[in-house]
Amino acid sequence: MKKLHVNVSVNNNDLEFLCNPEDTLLDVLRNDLNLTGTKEGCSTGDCGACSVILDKKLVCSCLVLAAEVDGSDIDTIEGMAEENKLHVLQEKFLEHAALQCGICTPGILIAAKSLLEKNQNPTEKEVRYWLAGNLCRCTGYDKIIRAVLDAAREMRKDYGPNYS
Amino acid sequence: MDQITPKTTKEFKIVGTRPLRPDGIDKVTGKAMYGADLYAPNMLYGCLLRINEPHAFIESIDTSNAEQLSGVKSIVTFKDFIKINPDNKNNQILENCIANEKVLYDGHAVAAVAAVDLSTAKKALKLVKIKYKKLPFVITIEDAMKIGAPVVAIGKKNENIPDGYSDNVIQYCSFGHGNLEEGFKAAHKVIKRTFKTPSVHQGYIEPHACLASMSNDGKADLWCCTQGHFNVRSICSSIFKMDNSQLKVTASEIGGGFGGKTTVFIEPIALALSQKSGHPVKMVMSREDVFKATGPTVSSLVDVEVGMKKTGKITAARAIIRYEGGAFPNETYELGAQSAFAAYDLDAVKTEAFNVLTNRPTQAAYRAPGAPQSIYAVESVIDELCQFFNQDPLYVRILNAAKKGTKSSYGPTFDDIGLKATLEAAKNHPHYTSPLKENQGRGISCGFWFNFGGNTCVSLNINFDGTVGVVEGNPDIGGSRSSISQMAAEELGISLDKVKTVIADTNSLGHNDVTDGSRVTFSVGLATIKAAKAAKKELCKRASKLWGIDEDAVIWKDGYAHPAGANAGNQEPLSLEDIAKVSSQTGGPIAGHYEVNADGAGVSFGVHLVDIETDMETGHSKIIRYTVFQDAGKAIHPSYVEGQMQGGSVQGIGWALNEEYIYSSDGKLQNPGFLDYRIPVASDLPMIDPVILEIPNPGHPYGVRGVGETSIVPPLAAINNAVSRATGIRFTELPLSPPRVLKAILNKQ
Amino acid sequence: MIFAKPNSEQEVVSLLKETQGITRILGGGTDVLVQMKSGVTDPDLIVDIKNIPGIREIKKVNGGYEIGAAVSGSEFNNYPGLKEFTPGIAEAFDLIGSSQIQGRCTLAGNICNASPAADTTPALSVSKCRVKIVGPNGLREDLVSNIPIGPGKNSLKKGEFIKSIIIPKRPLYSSDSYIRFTPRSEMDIAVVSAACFITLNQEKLIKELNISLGAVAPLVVNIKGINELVMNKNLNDNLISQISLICSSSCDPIDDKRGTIEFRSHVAGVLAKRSIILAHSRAGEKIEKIAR
Amino acid sequence: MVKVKIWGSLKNLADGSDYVSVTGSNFKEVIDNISLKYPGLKPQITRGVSLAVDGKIYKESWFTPINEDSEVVLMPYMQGG
Repeated sequence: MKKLHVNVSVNNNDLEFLCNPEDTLLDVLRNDLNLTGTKEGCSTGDCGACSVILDKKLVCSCLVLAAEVDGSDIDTIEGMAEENKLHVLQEKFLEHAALQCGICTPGILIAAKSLLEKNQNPTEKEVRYWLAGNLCRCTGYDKIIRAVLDAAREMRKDYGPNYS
Repeated sequence: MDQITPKTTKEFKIVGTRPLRPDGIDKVTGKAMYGADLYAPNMLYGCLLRINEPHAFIESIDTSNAEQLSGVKSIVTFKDFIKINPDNKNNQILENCIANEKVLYDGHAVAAVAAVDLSTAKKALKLVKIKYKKLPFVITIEDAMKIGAPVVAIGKKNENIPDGYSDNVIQYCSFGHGNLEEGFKAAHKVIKRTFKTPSVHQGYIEPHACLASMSNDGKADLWCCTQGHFNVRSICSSIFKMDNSQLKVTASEIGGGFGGKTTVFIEPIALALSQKSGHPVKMVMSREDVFKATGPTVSSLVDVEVGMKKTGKITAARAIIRYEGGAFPNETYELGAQSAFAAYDLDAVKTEAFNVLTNRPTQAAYRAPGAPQSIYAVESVIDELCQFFNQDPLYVRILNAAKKGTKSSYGPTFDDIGLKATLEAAKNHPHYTSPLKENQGRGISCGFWFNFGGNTCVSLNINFDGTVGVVEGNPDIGGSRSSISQMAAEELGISLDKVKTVIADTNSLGHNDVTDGSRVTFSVGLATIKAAKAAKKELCKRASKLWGIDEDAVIWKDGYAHPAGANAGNQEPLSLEDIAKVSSQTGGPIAGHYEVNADGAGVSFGVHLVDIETDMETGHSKIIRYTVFQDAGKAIHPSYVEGQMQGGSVQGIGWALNEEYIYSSDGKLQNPGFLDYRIPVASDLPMIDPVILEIPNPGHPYGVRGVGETSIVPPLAAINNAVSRATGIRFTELPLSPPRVLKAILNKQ
Repeated sequence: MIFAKPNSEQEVVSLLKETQGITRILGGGTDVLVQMKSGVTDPDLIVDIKNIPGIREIKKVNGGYEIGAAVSGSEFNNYPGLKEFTPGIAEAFDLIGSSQIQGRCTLAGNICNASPAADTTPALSVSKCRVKIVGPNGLREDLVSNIPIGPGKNSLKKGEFIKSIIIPKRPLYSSDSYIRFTPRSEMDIAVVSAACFITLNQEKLIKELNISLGAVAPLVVNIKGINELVMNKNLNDNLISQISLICSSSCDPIDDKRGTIEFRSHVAGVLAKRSIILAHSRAGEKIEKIAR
Repeated sequence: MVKVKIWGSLKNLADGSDYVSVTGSNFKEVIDNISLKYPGLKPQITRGVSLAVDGKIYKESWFTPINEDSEVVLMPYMQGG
């Protein structure tokens, strides 16, 4: 079977890989690009652990074919902190103890980042609905929601009301 | 046994604060390595062939075609394993991983393949030919108990089973005291109801995963996500008849467990595939496999009868408990029987429990195993009695609450316990008196869990630069590295950033029990404090050498060695760092160790308050407000204590409202996926308000109690009582899914 | 399996036509990838249509809208004015899956997947939406409600695919709504759903009322005979109860893991009632707004 | 003699009483002597038992001291999740 050649930018790094037509983006990120921060919880789009940002859109990487992403920009959890500076969301998750086992954390951080990029001042309800596709079995979500709301507050303070 | 007086809250500097967790950065940046995140050179992918029949006799397994497929390196069936005693528990564990003569539940594995990639392995599975004969099966407790029912496994029955049941009823126990007949006679009202709860899954987000490498000289390395890698070693080395020392198990970071990762499902298979192929073999379960072949908890059928005086005083109580935990024996029924009435001070109480085999996946422990089901039934009947007498449900619980000196329903007399304080806290909380709107109901339930200690080893090493490494043996499932480091720093009197806690593999530390029974902060904490004390003793000894005084004339205080006593002199106190820096010159490295099979974890009680609004046209119930009160002992890191209380509550909420294993009439699981299993999502919930009561545990130097499990116990009845009050209909079966609730509403109309 | 990402409609048609075996279109992929993973389907050809010019565009056409087949839920809901134009279709589209799924799922996919529980099909049906289909014989149009022909089956012929969805122009005082019932607030499949399209005259008398129910039969149930009942009438409790009863009795549901026959039939009536009230108040607001 | 409360379903396997009395000054001696004196209880003791001594549960520690006036309760072997 002939492999497909795909060019992508992952976390601002230009990369290329070969994949089978049926490989998912998640398979390639984890198995070929060594980016195991993106987790597999279900492979059916029901848990959000594999969330990445694909061309500025939040997606489940288990529901994207690797072959589809040729020419795309992908952001994964590995690119969230800049050099050694954590993203505000990452800081707030630690501060609020918004993770217990941590397996859902990369997906939730990516999803929350994508929310705050389009809505700088979300309500609790908006955060809850936006994150409904990210299952967490440890925390009961309480501290996650608080961390996201606090991060939004902090980011409005740091970058002004119109940051993105 | 040394008598320990717990420190009071005021004395702590680091314990009780909320530092950032030490493994946090790895976990928010994607660096942390979980079960599926390790890759080895020349690695194969293993996967299992599962049969979608609830009960079948395996006539033959033909792997010849699969073996021919290019890229296939090894194939394993039950026959490839060395024969071990069939009564050995580890043999049962193996038979659950891979079927022996019979397929015992829908999804039971029968063969495994390792190949160069996953798609080849999957292709090979399709080439394995299995011939089997379908057998009659049993799924429900009622069916399985009846005489004449298809028998899941013969020869499993204990000696004390009463007559009148099928051979699927394998275990029986009873507990209690007092004269029930008189007690019920003295009641003004006796209510008897039958309750049902479904199987529910632990629902951890990380599927089971491992990477095994076994060489033909019998040495092996295993990397896996587990709640107890020492236990994995015990099980696997027993299955392979290996020396413990030759199997090194390393625990990966673990993506949730809740009891479901206290045993093995794929690890022996991966080892066998590796042994046969000579390659490292990685196995990762699919979500469907996780639902079909791991977990779940027992399903239950429970009769509860409680007698009460109109004053609210309970006069007698009894329960008949029947738990079904799949195709292999388990002990959950005993825990259900012991915990059912643990919250009450009763003169006459009896619980009986039966354990029943069915053609369902083998139960695994789930957070306070056995307690939620029986306590759900008890707390629901007590609430109905409160309603009958128009008595305040918290008043009634306070009136009957177990306290110091109460002879518990399971035998022992309680020492200091915090139930009454927890109930009072609930009664005084603004939630309890806040107004309710139309179609809203407020539910209450008590909860109880034993908490355990168990085998624990800790090494605490003082490095030459004055920093400290704590080596422990329990995977960090929810922030324990932080609480252990805090206790070490507290005891040594140094700052937290000088301490690092690591989790050792099975060759680097003595045996540590599984991360279960809410034991880690209690037991590992205890061992850490004791190891720190041992290190302090050595530090004092070194100081005495440096000062040229008697060892006894040195005391440790706030991170410094001080001369003490009449003739000790006036030497400047020496810090831990001062002593560590010259430890090479004063006798060598300094370390403290502690090894114990800890007891005295201290029982824990919780009370939950919930407000529910039920849509009377659709039967849908929404959680409006939720408050958790728990006697947590000393909270080392309060945020993670709260997290346990919140997380357990939400698992209980899921259990009460939507989660269930749904079987079709042909005995097959209908909803093995997150979509139709329906664990709660963020938008289903309000904030969960935790109220920690710090009633110190006399069995721990800092007063720590187990925390993790109790919080899953009360939600079932609390929600049942809230929906019952909101709708005016008493419910007796979970989940309170909209079709069930609506049906009752329509029947009433 | 072959993966193709052609640049024109014609290439898609010829690939679909010439490939033997199972062919699937990849728009958002949120159904087909799940089916591939679970072994429900093992396609020989996957055609990613997202490179086709215009396939990801929303256009205003003849007072209505034309939605490209690869437009995702979030693109639809963020398109200025569309939510106001058709709140019903917008809320149906928005209810599919999570934020993650919203970045990918498409109307065309939802229609062609032909699930009885599809969220957008009832909402598109009440508004008499059509699809533009490209095939070996050129372009044709059909009503959305004619595309699903059974659970998992659609009426597209070999070589055909949907290129866009037409939401037609609607009368001045009209609006729509979509309500579904799920046990969880999100991440769930409709156990029952109801969509309503209503047109009023200036006196708030009903000129047109369409109701469709989802997940209560193998196909969307378009309730018949309602218009005769409501024509030129004021919406009142009595009328709503009558319609609600008609809806409940028009259901032909099954018992399954997601709900019972009894539950689905009863709740269909409840949701029909709620969707009518919602659409009616939306249409009413338009009258009031213009009056002001 | 140490008086040990046994749980209900063990009653018939002992001598019908809620309690058994054995000699012993620690966990191990007590359970060993129960096995010897009450062979009916032996299968359960082999499967595993814990002891509660004066309200505190000891999972399996053999050398836990037991006094003659201690409240001793035999319990199934404890495990958790």
